[in-house]
Amino acid sequence: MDFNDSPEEAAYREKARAWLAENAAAHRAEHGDPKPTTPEHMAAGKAWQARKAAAGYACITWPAAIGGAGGTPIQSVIFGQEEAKAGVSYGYFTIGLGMCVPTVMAFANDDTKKRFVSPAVKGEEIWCQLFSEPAGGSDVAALRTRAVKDGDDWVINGQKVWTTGAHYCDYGILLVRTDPDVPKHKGLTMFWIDMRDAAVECRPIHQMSGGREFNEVYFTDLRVKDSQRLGEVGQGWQVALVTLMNERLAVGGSAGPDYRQVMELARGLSGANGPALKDQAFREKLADWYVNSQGLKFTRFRTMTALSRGQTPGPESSIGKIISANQLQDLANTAVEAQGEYGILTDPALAPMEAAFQQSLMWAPGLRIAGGTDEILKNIIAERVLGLPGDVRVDKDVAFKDMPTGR
Amino acid sequence: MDFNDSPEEAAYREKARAWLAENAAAHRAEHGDPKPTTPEHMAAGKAWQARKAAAGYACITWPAAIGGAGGTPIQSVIFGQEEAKAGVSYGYFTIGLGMCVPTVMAFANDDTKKRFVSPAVKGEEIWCQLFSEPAGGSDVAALRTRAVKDGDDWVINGQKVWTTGAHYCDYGILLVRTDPDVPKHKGLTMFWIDMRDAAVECRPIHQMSGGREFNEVYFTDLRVKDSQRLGEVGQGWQVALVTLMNERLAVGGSAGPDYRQVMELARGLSGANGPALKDQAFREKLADWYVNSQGLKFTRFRTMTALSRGQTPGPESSIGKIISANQLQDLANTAVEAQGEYGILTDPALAPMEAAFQQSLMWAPGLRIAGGTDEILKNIIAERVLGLPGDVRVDKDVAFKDMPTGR
Amino acid sequence: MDFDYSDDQKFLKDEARKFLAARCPSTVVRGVLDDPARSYDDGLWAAVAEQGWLGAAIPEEYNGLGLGRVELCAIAEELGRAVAPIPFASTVYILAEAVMAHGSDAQKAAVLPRIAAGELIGCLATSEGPGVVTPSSLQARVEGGKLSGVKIPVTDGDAAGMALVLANEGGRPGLFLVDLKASGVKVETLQSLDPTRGVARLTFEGASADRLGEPGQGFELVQAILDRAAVLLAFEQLGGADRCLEMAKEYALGRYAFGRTIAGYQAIKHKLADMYVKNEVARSNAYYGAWALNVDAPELPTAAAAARIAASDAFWFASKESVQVHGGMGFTWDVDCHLYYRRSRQLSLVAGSPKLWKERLVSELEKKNAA
Amino acid sequence: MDFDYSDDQKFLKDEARKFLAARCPSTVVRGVLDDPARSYDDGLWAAVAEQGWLGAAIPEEYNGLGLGRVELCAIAEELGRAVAPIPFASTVYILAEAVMAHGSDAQKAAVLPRIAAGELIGCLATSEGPGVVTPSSLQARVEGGKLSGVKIPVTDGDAAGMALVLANEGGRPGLFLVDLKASGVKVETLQSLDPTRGVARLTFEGASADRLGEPGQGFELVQAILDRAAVLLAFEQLGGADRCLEMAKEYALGRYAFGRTIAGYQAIKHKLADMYVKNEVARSNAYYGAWALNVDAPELPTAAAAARIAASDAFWFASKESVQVHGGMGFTWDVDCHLYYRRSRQLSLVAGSPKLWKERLVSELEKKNAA
Repeated sequence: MDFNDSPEEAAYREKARAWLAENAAAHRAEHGDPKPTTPEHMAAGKAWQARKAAAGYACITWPAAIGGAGGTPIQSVIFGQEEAKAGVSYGYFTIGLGMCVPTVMAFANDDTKKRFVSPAVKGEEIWCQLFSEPAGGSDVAALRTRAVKDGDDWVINGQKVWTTGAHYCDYGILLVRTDPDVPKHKGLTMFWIDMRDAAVECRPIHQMSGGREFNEVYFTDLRVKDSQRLGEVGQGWQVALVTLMNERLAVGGSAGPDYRQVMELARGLSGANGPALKDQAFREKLADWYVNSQGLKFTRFRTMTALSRGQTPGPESSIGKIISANQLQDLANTAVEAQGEYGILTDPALAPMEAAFQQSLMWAPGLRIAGGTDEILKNIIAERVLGLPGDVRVDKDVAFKDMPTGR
Repeated sequence: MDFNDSPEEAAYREKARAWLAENAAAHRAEHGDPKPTTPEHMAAGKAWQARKAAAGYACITWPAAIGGAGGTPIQSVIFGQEEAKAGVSYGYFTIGLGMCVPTVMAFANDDTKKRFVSPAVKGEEIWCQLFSEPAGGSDVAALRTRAVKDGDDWVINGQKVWTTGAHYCDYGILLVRTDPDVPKHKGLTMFWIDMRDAAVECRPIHQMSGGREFNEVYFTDLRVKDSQRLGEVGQGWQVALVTLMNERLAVGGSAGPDYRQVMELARGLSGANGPALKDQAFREKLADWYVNSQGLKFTRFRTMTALSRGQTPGPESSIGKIISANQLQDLANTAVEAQGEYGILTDPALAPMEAAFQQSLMWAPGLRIAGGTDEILKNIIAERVLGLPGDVRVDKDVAFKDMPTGR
Repeated sequence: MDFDYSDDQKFLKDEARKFLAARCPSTVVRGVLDDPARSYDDGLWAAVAEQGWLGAAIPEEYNGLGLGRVELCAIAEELGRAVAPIPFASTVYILAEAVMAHGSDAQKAAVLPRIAAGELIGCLATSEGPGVVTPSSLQARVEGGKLSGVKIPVTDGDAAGMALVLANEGGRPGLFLVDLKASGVKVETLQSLDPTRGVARLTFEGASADRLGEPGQGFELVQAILDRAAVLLAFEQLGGADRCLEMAKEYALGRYAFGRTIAGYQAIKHKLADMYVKNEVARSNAYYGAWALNVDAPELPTAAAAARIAASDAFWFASKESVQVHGGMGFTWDVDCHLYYRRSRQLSLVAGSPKLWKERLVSELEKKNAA
Repeated sequence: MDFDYSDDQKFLKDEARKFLAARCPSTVVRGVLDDPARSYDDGLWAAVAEQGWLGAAIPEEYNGLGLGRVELCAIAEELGRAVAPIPFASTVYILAEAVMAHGSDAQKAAVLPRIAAGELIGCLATSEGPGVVTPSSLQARVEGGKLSGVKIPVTDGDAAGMALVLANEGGRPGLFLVDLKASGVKVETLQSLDPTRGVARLTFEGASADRLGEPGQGFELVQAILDRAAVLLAFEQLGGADRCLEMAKEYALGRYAFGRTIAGYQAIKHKLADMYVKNEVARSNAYYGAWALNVDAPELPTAAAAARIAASDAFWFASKESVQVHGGMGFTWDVDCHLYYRRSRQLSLVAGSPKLWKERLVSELEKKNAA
């Protein structure tokens, strides 16, 4: 029961650190410290990915033959930790290399693999995942985007939603309905598409938090070749499951302020009965947040231990977002309320901690929904971890077109 | 928006008070103050019921012809309030007069009504309700107690559970299965039975709280006449719904300690950081309990207002037990933990408040289950109050004998 | 027992709902939300004035309607349901109520008719920074009838013509009426969590200040004013919470997943049941507050605290879980969920956090239990 | 990264589970529960001693097995799962650990071999009444090596041969080893929420007392002892919480309502998922505590507090919601749910309530943040 690397892990970490020390500095010298969402930031990200690929630090667990390093999952985690410490993490490639390209590798023909894998590893091309739809939500397979065969082409019409990075991506994997006359999971097919096609339109979604980080993507008579198909016609759901299984092991901490920031805030505030930090109710909340945060941190350590031992991690890691998203909402709200009437202010120049609590308060509702709602995650724990029965399914044997729908 | 009686209500209250002042004193002079569960207490209860019946204060809303007073629901509530204040409430007749005898009145033949109604109103005979079974629980209609026709008799075998007062009751209404070959709700029939029959055996249930207030009731070849049937064969579920609809309007407060007692307790205790009552976390809990208790109290006032206006009360009152049972568990636990290691003690001579908190801690789990679990009550609010759909039902059209069962 | 709105009050409430459905659909709320230059909807304000709502509880001698406080509660409930983007609370629940309860005859004559006519918007200026303002932290001061200091934030401060300002005078805290249109006042609009309500920084440099009530009683007066406002705010919160439940229910019924409406899943059903339970607890406590406010009962401090605590809890829960029931749609700007989420925060922050009210409630209970 | 039991430790844990499944089924627990004359199961105690568990962490020179604290945690987890009715915690987590950490060589030699051999049961006597004992409330006192005072309640006090007693000596609080079989000691068994563990009142009238550690350090020593015990108790709580989840799951899968297993209803599924989440948070915090205890890390106070808070929360939630999932059956004496419900209370009360530990945790975090 300790936190030390094994000798092999320590050696790898040492090597990674040395490489990072040198290369992060060189990278920064070239690219400076551009602000996120700027073109300069994207360019820096691509350059960093290319540098990693050249040194065998991109896609560490992939075979060397396709641009990886033939490494272990724990090596990948270790590099990620050191990379984050070195301050050179870029999020652009996570979904493409973690989910999309592995799907391409599993289902595309050799020409397609040859064409796409290497540029993706080197950061030259970025991929997005086009599954979610307005009518889908938690029920992903209820999607309605239609592909109709027309000679050797397919013609696609419909809409995707909440697509991360759609506006900067080059390619995407797209799940569509090719047969509405069979039950919902059986009429789906997967394609790869060119996001620059004129028939593809990205519109940013205006979120309740005020930002526009996600997209709707509309397809109007988009023509794709049958050779862009990934897997068989009607096998799209099986292909999508492979994509989702490839979802990268989440070993990072969650974003946003935590108990430390609230403690810092409370130090300077007066509360109901003297200093806010001396308020016992506030202190008990601090304790609960600390305990949960530590619980998640050490749960990640347990996951890494399984990786380190060459085992498949257990289902412990599925508890993360249920706790962290709800806690962020509660923590942010408590911090805002502790500021009194002043808590209403959102100007970063005025509000304590540059209005981080106010921003988190508006973000947290999205965190509780994105990537699986609280309710879906509890279903997953109940069914996949505890082995309890699934919900009663009325849609298993009904043709998709006959399924009741609402909005 | 006030709490005053209307002039008519005030007049009724005055009359009831005057009668109670005189008669409670006379009753007490005769019967003293016997301890609950003693034969003397039962005798006193019966005598008090007879006295009320003679004066038109038993079954106030029933027609005078059958022993009631032809009064209004609000008069019944007012008398109940004043009776409680006068300290002469006995619980023995609640279920019989509130649920069982109304069912007898609705479904029995004239001879049976003549035989039973009057003795029940006068407190001479006490009734119990025999619906729940081990295999039923939340799903009451899944009961297995079997009645088989034998000439003009029915022969009954099976077991009921959680029967309040079975050991002191004279008669009961019994829901049984007469046809296992039809779907579960369609094969039930209701009878009245003599609880003193040798084929009826009551066994007290040893509860986790240590007490034995409820019973299991076993039937071994119990023979009942077909004339004891209430309603048609196979219509038992419809009869039972009438019984349950007659469930007395709950306008009393809930039992057990509340925020006042915890406040009193904390006054004398030292806590984590000085006196327990000065602990802000403790104070916030006190505030929450107070707000919930007041919320329930004023919700009852709203129910009474509807009665007072001659309306049917809305569904507000269904929120009561969800809040009160959970709050009692939390409150008792908080009070026990506040005592520190000493909180473990259960001797009433040692523990503060005569160990009321420790007792409540062991009772509260039962309150969260009895008369509808938290989960069933939320279903009821969701379905009957908010109009949301029922759960998917797989048992509607399946013969009872073919339904999957567990333990 | 008559613990509910009367038939007349129900009629008034129904009419208010119809009026606001016509005059304050969410497009009107969004008109203020999306335009940084607007801190309230002046068209709606004028219409509300015309309805007589601003003077609903103001005596007829001051050109009000002279109705009771329960009628005002009914209006508040509907304003909350509509997320009305107007400075009604600051003007009516706070300034008008404060002047009626604590003002001199001259002050009443100067303030109340103008409020009833829709000519004067009010605000309460106590905060001077993050956290709770206390006698030892209070900086603003009045000398020779002239006020100096900075109040931040002041809800509706950018729309208001008159402020109630907490300030020291001769070293003792007092409460002062200040004409914001006179000289010595600087008003700056600030960004806030709920852009459908205005928030400002008020800087006073020798502004004329007219004391309300007795000298040295500033904090006690603010508390007494907030006791009254808390009940009325609780009705706004209750109206908002009810609407969140309705929206979540309507959405859930119409949304299908795995072949059936999500309103049939227990996770959703029980969440909506939880909302209902909290809303009913809030309603019952609010009614008690309305009674105490209406008859000026000695129970007002505890009743107001209980009403505010229950209503704050219910609105917060309903507004955040309504987003959750709406799923991804609920997180978009275009769906109305966030209007309620924002307003629930605004209403919890504006007159003392629930935490402060819990402390006040228990202090009152201690006094009562000790007596 | 190696943040889990090692293979050897897992083997030990599996063996412990098998041993307790055979030697401590719930009939054994109920044997103590139902018999007021018994405060623990002496047969199980002897068997546990024979396994070497009492001396698992005691050095070999004192006849222990000399294993690490992580091994002891593994045993504790299994004892918690089995609701073992023996004074293991008082003897091993408290008395043995206290003497190892703070005892003189003579004290170690006198106490540890007897514990390892199963000949000495320990207990901790600090409480003198309801609430928290403080330096100003402490009444027991030692004069000339003789102890007088009343300790109530003392967990396992009726089974113990030796007590650690908090008492003033020359006006300064100290901690003392007291032989309970010697003269001047009166022991009375008391009724408790968890009759499967003994509780007593100890009355001292001139009993011989042998100071442990430095004079004046009584409260600091108790805290240091509880820091160690808290980690081990957290593993007992975790084992109990895991078993509650298992029992609830097994029952739900086998129980049918409305034609299907209740384990398929979201209300039950999500309740069990909530239990799982709390148990995993507790497990991860407990592991960190085990590490800190094992290497005597400076992080022990925060790690122990976090482990105890998470484990207390998890066990309370799992034990009460397991009753709920079992429905009416869960409320009966014959179903085992209440054994866990009772034990969850016993374990939360015995070494300082979660509330006290939260305060301790935040105080430590304040120090750390200030540094």
